[in-house]
Amino acid sequence: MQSEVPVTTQRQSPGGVSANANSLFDGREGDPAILKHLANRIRMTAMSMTNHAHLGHTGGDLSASDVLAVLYGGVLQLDPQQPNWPQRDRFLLSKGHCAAALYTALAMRGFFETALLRTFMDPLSKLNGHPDRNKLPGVEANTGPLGHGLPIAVGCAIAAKMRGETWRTFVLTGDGELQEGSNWEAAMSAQQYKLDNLIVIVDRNRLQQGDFTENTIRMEPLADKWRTFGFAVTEIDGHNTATLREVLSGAPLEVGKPTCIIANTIKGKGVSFAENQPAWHHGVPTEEQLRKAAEELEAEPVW
Amino acid sequence: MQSEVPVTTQRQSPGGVSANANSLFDGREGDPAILKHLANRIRMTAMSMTNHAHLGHTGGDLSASDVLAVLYGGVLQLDPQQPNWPQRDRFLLSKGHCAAALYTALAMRGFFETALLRTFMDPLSKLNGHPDRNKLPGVEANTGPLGHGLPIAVGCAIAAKMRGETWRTFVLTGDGELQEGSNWEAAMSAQQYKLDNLIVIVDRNRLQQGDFTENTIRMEPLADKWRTFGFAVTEIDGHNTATLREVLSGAPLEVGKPTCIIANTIKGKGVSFAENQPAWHHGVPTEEQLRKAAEELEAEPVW
Amino acid sequence: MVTPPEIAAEESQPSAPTYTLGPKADCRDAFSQTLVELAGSDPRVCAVVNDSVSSTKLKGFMGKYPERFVNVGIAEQNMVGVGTGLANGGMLPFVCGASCFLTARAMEQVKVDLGYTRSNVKLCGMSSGMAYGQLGPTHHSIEDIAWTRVIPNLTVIVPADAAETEAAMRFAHATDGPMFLRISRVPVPSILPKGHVFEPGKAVLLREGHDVTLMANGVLVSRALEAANALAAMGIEARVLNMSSIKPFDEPAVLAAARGTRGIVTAEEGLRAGGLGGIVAEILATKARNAPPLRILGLPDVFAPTGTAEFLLEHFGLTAKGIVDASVELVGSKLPAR
Amino acid sequence: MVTPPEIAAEESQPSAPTYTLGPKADCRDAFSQTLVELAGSDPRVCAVVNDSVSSTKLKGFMGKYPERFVNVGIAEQNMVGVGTGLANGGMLPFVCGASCFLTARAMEQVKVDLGYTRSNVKLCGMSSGMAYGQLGPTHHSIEDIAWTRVIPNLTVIVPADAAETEAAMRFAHATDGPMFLRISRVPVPSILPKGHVFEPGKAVLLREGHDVTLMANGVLVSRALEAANALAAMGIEARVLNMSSIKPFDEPAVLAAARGTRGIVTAEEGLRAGGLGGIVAEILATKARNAPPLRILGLPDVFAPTGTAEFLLEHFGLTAKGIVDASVELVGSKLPAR
Ligand SMILES: Cc1ncc(C[n+]2csc(CCOP(=O)(O)OP(=O)(O)O)c2C)c(N)n1
Ligand SMILES: Cc1ncc(C[n+]2csc(CCOP(=O)(O)OP(=O)(O)O)c2C)c(N)n1
Ligand SMILES: [Mg+2]
Ligand SMILES: [Mg+2]
Repeated sequence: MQSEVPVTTQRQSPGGVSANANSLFDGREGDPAILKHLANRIRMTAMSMTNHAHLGHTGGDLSASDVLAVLYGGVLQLDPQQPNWPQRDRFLLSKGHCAAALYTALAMRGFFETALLRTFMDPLSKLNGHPDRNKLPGVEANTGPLGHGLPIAVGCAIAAKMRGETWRTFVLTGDGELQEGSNWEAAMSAQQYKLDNLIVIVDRNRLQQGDFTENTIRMEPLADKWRTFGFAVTEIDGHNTATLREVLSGAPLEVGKPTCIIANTIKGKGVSFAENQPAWHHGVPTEEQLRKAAEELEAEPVW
Repeated sequence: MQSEVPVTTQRQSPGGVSANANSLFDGREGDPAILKHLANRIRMTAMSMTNHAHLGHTGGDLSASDVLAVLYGGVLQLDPQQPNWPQRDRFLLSKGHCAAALYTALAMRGFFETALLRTFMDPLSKLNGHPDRNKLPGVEANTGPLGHGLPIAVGCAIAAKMRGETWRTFVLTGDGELQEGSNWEAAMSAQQYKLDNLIVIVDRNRLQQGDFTENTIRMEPLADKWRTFGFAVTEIDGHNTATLREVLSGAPLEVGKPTCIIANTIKGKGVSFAENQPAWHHGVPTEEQLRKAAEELEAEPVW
Repeated sequence: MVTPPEIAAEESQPSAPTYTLGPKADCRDAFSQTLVELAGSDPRVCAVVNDSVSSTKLKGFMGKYPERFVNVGIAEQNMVGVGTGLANGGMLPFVCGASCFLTARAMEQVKVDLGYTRSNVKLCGMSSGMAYGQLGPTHHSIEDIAWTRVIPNLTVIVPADAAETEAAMRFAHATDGPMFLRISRVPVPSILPKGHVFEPGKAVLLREGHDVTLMANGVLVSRALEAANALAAMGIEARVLNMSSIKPFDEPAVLAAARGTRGIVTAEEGLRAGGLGGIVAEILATKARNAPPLRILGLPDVFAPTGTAEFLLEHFGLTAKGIVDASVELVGSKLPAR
Repeated sequence: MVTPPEIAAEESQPSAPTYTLGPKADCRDAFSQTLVELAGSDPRVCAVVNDSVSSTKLKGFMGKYPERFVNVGIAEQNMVGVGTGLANGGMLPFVCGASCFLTARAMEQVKVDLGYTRSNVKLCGMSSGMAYGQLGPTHHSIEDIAWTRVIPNLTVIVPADAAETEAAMRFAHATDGPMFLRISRVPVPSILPKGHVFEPGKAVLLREGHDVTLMANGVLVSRALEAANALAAMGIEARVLNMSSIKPFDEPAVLAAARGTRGIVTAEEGLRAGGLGGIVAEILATKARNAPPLRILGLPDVFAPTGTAEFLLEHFGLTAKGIVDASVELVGSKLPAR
């Protein structure tokens, strides 16, 4: 497979239906401050869901929320009315344990009722602890075991090239997750097939399940790792919605190469007691902590 | 596991028994020319074995023969009389498809009768198409599926550190083999545990099964890949027995870091019609071709 | 049970074999030719390989449809993931590699990305069973059926010959959902007619008989037919069923065999535990009343010694003779004692 | 079959339960405590984890023996490979991670580096079955028994409670060869006495009875005992066997059940196909004469919906009630009709 369809910035948008019908993302997402507030609503909702389920992955939800707000708040070409619109951009949450944040972003974009979020992990709920595309519109891949997203994303990006289509594929991975070798297999194939329609975002929060990444398995020099695997790489502040929006909209960084965006983040971002605390990987907030979080985030859950 | 036993050049040698009893490696292996001849005997034997079995992996046998001759011809501290001597150096042939070359080196070192080589892949033979440690003394790991050797070697090297012992672990991988992600998982853990008693040798013959590596999945910049994964790296001529001996004896390249030696080789080395020919990955020589090879290699099989 | 038209009429009476054994062929040729044909008529069809262009016999495909051919290198996890993404992106991928590596190395991807996700990806496990012979147990896939058949949503097919390989490929192409096809490289005699159509969950009746039922798939089917001939000469009429459809499985065919014959012998190129024989045992033990005895032919709980595929099949009694012996043991010889 | 001394004498007569259910415990605690103890007396004992220090409950081990604790990060293939190398280097590694990832992600390493190589490595598959509940099918290991039991040379053990977990760990430590221990996180009542000794290939008789045999392992054993109580109240005497030793397996115990009781019910936290029920079916179908009917309780061929472990066990009828119902269906109620 060596066909080369140039990725242009002129991409198709979903025919007919407004992309943002029923969406909480209401067209003002160009404003980084509004995006920031929407990100905080994702945070607050995800924490409320974790509190509801007594289970979840708070730290990683919070570190990824700005990326999700920026993606679903405008960067991704999607049509919630036609979740399987063939030319949609693909977003894959490889760090599937942060399903609560993804579900919230999908609901905010209008893929389903926000009320559904209240069923997180309930018996027979469509909102499993890890995303299931057979249950919910908008979910692209059933993730949960780490290291599955990037290989699938590579397949999506190759498919777009094969079909001569210009949609892009975004995949969000954890940083600890990159210890899985499957990612490096996928990275090598992405560069070989010159997948400049593939954008990997690494949620570089420097923590994994049990400890800091560098205490567990050192990931640095992470940007150089990706470069030697053939990616165009940039490192940005993963909580700066303006930068995120600019870089994600503008990707690829380089024609003919897959893009890797290392989003430097803080695990537990925005909630003082959770920030940078290993235990908040899967910490569950109490009612009290929820109130504190709402204050600090200046946000209410979207449900 | 953070214990740090310094790797010194003063290593134990097998107690009592001469390491080279029954060995075709007879003590003159310091001489690079003699090592070269021994390497060519490995080549000639491996080709004869492939011819005998009508099956085998000629190209990779030939590219790896100098490395094997240098390792078994003096670098490895081993005792063929006590194949399980706890303090022996470990050598793992991760590219297990080149079993014929390994078997020959083991026989030459005296682990078993060279006559056994004539049973390569025969019914019920101990010489399977890929090495089986339960059948043959001297084999450290049952390899064949690519990407298994390095993780096991990391375990060996950690074991030595845990036990406070100074033996070293060497592992020979293919270059195409490095497309397996398990290698990069292992590489990350090797740097984390500061395994300066681990030496990875990459048989960089630039060919894999179906094509050149760079036409299949580009491996360059390979040395930099290893560097970003925390290894001390050097690139050498994998057919220069003097260099090989010097570098392999002297490893680690750097205290506190695992070593990667990229041995630039030619697949099919030494046999004109096989050199650099993708088809000779598993080409089987005819009688005629065997004669030609013997002439060019100026060597006879050891059996 | 699929009853081919030619023998439907005579189904109930023991008969001379309707299917005779034709010339031997390597099923990989039918596989690759069919894939090229499917790609010709369906632009979604694409192939994914792991540096296995020649062992999957896909040189022709690669030459004809280079833009729909993906070689991910030596990376089976990625191979299955890429297949999943291709399906998500609207393509119809056939993911092809040695069965031993495809199943074992990518087991979690097969479970999650295919089974759980229900991706429309077709896995083609090549050179399965002990086809790699002397290359040894690392290259054998004697557990692949036991492993894959317990993955929910995954269809599992073990074609018996070239015609059925083609039929299975066409079925895989036409039917949505994840599938595993197990394709040998051991040359097998042709059995089924050109144009044979694969029906999921249906045993293919190859020969009628009321003394013993022989159930086999893959490389063992022709051997079961040979065994039936030999048994006939001994006065034992064997029903021969090709159990190519491992999942879904033809439960009624097993229950019919339990009612209509005095013993059942299964034969497969894999472990005795958990495979075809295991499925039949589960059905008999849980659903049949007064089931006749079952003999499961396959590998005991060991890795194979060194030897060619042919040698190993012989070594483990996976031969016509092995099937005959097991049948005689079960239902006794009808020949007068000498 | 291991007959505990207390009930050996009365084995042949149906009796009140000898084993009563004690307080609930998480088997992971027994696992980690035992590992610390073993490490105290044997300097070869070491642990390998995949960023799973807390889920394997190995914080204590790590604190006490940091130099014998290896965290390879999130990398299951490497984890099993590293275990193999540690064994080669003279250590005795316990390789511990969530069963779903350990088995599926490292299946080829388990097959080749452990089974084929016969490495002295102990795999501890933690939080197995559906223990991860709402985290969903990606985190369930409902196929791990079907998968691992077909790997030659691999011993497979599913302890029923804390005491048996400790016993299995001690057995694993004392016995050379590769093993897979499946350790749940679902709290289970204590059943076996402290100091219980694990015997490979032996069913543990927990209660005698001649109407129906209940065979269970892991989380299902206490439920089988509860079921036996309920059945006794209905006039049905159940023999209860703890089949913790999946491989080797106690074939004579199955044949004795086939002879001595009128029905067999198996119950396991996994798929109905290929697991404990599958093994029993294989034995019955191939070795038993006039076997009584078998009911296999487990998951049908589906991935679980969302729900807690407890909810899912209930959902799939893996409860005392489910076992009672299946038993009554098989052997009928002895209670007079109202
Ligand atoms: C294959 C696999 N192994 C282990 C786990 C268990 N696990 C869930 S989350 C996690 C840590 C992930 O860390 P990271 O990727 O850095 O994610 P984040 O910090 O964003 O939460 C682990 C080990 C898993 N989900 N999949
Ligand atoms: C996991 C796995 N996938 C595929 C193969 C089939 N295979 C055997 S050798 C080979 C090529 C290896 O190339 P390389 O590592 O460069 O070895 P060399 O060139 O030294 O022979 C392949 C793909 C295998 N043995 N293992
Ligand atoms: Mg992280
Ligand atoms: Mg090579």
